[in-house]
Amino acid sequence: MVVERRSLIIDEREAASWIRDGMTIAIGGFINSSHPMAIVRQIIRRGVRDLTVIGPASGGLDLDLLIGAGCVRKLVTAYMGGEHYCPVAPMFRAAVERGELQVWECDEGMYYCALRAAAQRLPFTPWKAGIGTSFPDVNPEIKVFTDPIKGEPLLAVPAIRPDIALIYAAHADPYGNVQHIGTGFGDRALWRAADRTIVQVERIIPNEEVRKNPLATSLYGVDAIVRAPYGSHPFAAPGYYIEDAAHLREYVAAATAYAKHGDRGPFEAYLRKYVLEPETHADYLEVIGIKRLISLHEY
Amino acid sequence: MVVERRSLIIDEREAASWIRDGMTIAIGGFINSSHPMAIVRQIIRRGVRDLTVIGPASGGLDLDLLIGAGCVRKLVTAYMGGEHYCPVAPMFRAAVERGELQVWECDEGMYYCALRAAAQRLPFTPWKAGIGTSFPDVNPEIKVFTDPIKGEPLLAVPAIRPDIALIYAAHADPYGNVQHIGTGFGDRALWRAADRTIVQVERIIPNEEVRKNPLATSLYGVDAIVRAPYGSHPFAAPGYYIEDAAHLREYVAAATAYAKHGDRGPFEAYLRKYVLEPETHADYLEVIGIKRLISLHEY
Amino acid sequence: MTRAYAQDFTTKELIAAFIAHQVRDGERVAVGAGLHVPRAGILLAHLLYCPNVRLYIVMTFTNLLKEPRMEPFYTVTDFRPAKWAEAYVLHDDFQENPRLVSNMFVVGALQIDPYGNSNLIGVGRDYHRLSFRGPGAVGTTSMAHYVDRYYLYVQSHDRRIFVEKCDFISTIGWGEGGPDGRRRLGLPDNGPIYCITPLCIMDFEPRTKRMRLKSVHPGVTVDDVVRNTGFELIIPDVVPETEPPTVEELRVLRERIDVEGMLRT
Amino acid sequence: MTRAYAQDFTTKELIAAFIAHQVRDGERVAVGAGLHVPRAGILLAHLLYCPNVRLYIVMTFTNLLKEPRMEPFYTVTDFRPAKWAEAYVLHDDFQENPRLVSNMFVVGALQIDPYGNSNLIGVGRDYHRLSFRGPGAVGTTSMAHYVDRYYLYVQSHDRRIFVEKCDFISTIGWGEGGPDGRRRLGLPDNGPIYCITPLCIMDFEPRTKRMRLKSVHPGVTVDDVVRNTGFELIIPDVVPETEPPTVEELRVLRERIDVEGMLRT
Repeated sequence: MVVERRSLIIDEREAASWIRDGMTIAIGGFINSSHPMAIVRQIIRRGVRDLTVIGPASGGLDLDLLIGAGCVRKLVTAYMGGEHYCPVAPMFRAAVERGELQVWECDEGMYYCALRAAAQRLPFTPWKAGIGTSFPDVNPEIKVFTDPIKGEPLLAVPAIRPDIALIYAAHADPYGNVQHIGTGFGDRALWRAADRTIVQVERIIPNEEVRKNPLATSLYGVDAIVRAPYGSHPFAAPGYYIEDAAHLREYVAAATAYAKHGDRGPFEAYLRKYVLEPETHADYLEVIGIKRLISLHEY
Repeated sequence: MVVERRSLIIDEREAASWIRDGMTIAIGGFINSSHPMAIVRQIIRRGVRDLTVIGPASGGLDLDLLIGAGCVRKLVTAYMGGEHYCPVAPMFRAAVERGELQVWECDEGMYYCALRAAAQRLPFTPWKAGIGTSFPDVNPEIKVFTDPIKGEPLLAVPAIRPDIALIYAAHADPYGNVQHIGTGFGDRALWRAADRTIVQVERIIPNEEVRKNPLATSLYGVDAIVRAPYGSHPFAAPGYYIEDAAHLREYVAAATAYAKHGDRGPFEAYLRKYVLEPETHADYLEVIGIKRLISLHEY
Repeated sequence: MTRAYAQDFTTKELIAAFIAHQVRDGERVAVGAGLHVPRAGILLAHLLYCPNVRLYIVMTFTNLLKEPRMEPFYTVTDFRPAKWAEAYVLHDDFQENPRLVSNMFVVGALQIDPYGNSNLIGVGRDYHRLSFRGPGAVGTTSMAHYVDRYYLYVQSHDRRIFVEKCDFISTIGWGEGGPDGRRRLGLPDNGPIYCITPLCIMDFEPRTKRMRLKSVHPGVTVDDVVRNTGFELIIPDVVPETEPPTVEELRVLRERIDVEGMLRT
Repeated sequence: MTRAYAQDFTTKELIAAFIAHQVRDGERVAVGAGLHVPRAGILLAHLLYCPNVRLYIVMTFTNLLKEPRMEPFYTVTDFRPAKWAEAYVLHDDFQENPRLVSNMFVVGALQIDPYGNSNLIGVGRDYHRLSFRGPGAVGTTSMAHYVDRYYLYVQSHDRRIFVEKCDFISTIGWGEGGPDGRRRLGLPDNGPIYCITPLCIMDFEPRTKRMRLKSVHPGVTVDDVVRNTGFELIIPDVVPETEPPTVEELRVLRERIDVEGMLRT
């Protein structure tokens, strides 16, 4: 009679091996914060192709890197940029303008409609905002219909159901109880919609620690946990570190060389140095250097 | 130049004075816990009539008392009982069987559909569970329709928008930041749907205390706060006291005399003793007695 | 594996053990407060067979392997079992994705028809003049729709409950029956698996989806069941006795789960 | 009350003061990270006129009356301002009831048409071959729909932005104009109130709902505005200068809000 709980901890290689060509995956966080970058870089290393990627409601340069690396066929998000680092994400811009990337055009409200429909196993959920706009034209999956109660025109936003959600959080115990620091942005909506969820965390904490503050448990019963300290770098991690501004500027410069001047060299060099050559997340951190990492703490 | 924050604290009399005949009000908590009873009893004292009452997803004897006191014309909830205290709420049962109370029949899923539609200012939200059941027959406001995306039959659950939500919580600061102990059940859904929200709390806490744990803030920016220690009695209050089992049995016995035998005397006596004769919440607590109250603590 | 069966047990303990065998490890399972027997069965599964079950209790999620004894609780709002919580769950969260609350569900009923359609609304031909107003559907309509497996469970077995036609249907079973009874309604094929009563276990014959006697509890005859059922049950040629709890199951039930002896009455 | 106007201020400071006058006490107001001038304006309103405004900042709610200085933040995900939080807000909560996040909203744009319809999607006739791909709508479509009052705000004023017809519309303004331009679309009547640019403030003429010059900033002529607008603006007979900030407003802006001087560049 075995009566012990099973640890759900895996490493970033195993996590990325769950992702196969053509899947629909969701990646959490928000613009410049809280992305599961150890897993994202490993997906690129594995050369996964034709992904439908559901970003956060507003996506950032983590998705831009995936696009630049050629992993993404279709993107679902309401924004792609880096705020003051760059007004529009460069590889995204380049790929769309060259007709190489399909965008599931939406605003953040419609985005959550699609995720809620998936979570509720409904074909769609309705939304009013967007009537009179171009969204039903540029995203023909969003239909205008007449509501059966009052006869108003509404948008029917169809479900988009992730096969796997990849989430970044501060802490988890080995059994799939996850605790964010801060709000967790829209991560819960991704988790609810997805068939399976992998959460990459800064630290594994004992179950006893989780039980001391169950209010902080943001996701429960996820499918796997990946430990990756500094794993959101170069993006911020609430409670741990701020974004690496110098690194983000380096990335933006490399990607912009392609977006604006068609020169893919700097982006390829970035990819080699920071993604392809380091074999593991730990190797990546060596490339960044501990001095840089410890300079990013939040205070 | 006045630059001070305004306190939102009012007493239960002022709170109940916001409620007028014919309004749609929502009352939070869940079955045997966390009801804003100081306000509920004051509503009965004022003799408010023809209310549409949205209970919690599953309603309890607080609503039964309001029904017995003649305040309610229409009730929105998916359950009316007292768990092991009574399988079906007695005054509810009596009023329905006598054709004196309209029920907006639903299950808990449909219930939240109606509240979400109200919060999102949509005419309806869709739901799949309930296809093939009697709900669209016994609640003709719920319509079966064909979804515009996949052509599936779905229920269209119309919005029900509370004019005022009355919520019970553990703590609030004077500025409308509310902190529940425990989950808060479905109280957030009521707050989101309602035009205005009054929260009755066990204790007022300083704003500094709220800022120490913003994660615990469950509702923000509510319209008014009522302080009423032991204010959920005879129901439970997470973190403070358990339900008063003896009092609930006394109530059930009184109400059952009417439901089963048509004898309204015991219920009227209950009403007089515990609701009509005490002029304030403090008077009510005097009737219950401090010995009884302090015997109910949770441990 | 030879199982050492217990000799001396109550019907409630028997049913708890039967329910325990329905639980699968790693799943989420809602543990109600009101239905003591299903609650005991789920906890029994957890302690003996399913260490990774995620228990939904009083709107928290937890794991109770390390609890030597489960103290009883009688209401879904009793906050004391929340001391075990690993996570708090808002009640409205359940509606966002009911499968995140539970993969299986137990549905009670005032009336059940031959196809497992059931009623918690009330009894009476006219909805506006009910002879008995029931408590309402609670979350049964939605939970039964979303979970992988649902079970009908009643605490008595008589002709008022098992009727040819429910006055109202609050939770759909196999619809009007037949191999595609649910699909004809546009529903997935996850109708009720078993109907569990103090007399017997019933399942649904695959072709007609009509209720069929599966096993009778010790001391109950097939005729007892037939006499107390208001519609024609499918009766197989051989009807076994319901499998008893093992010695180990009964020990864990009595020592760790049902310490107050509610299942022994 | 006589107002003591400041003499020496930048256009950004002028606009911040204008925006400050749009805020109403007790309301919820979203404070963005990227648009420094509207952010400064809202904080100015809070410190001087609206002590009970509920500020939505980096997905928290707070009140900053007791903060001697607002430290700047540049991203909506900067967790450091969360030290002020009275409440955390999940981002997806906004979609449950956008009015619980903000009663007013500021919308940026790549293109704006005469009726205040605006575009953040991209520039180009063919959506599948854009000449410039924009960042996307963010939450503007939904927020503008739900709030009581929304404002168009752009950081430059030229004929690429102010166009006869947007290539795409991501946020609906007054539709095709006319007194019932929005109602004809089945929408409530809460189109944009003002369009705020580095040259001027524009409103919408009530009958046609076409953009109309309301005031020009100091040093700007009506002709400057006309020359840089790609459609015909309604020009009233008298066009005043935009009301300058008061001495007090400028002092609070510089000493407590814009300590880094971003509005002075």
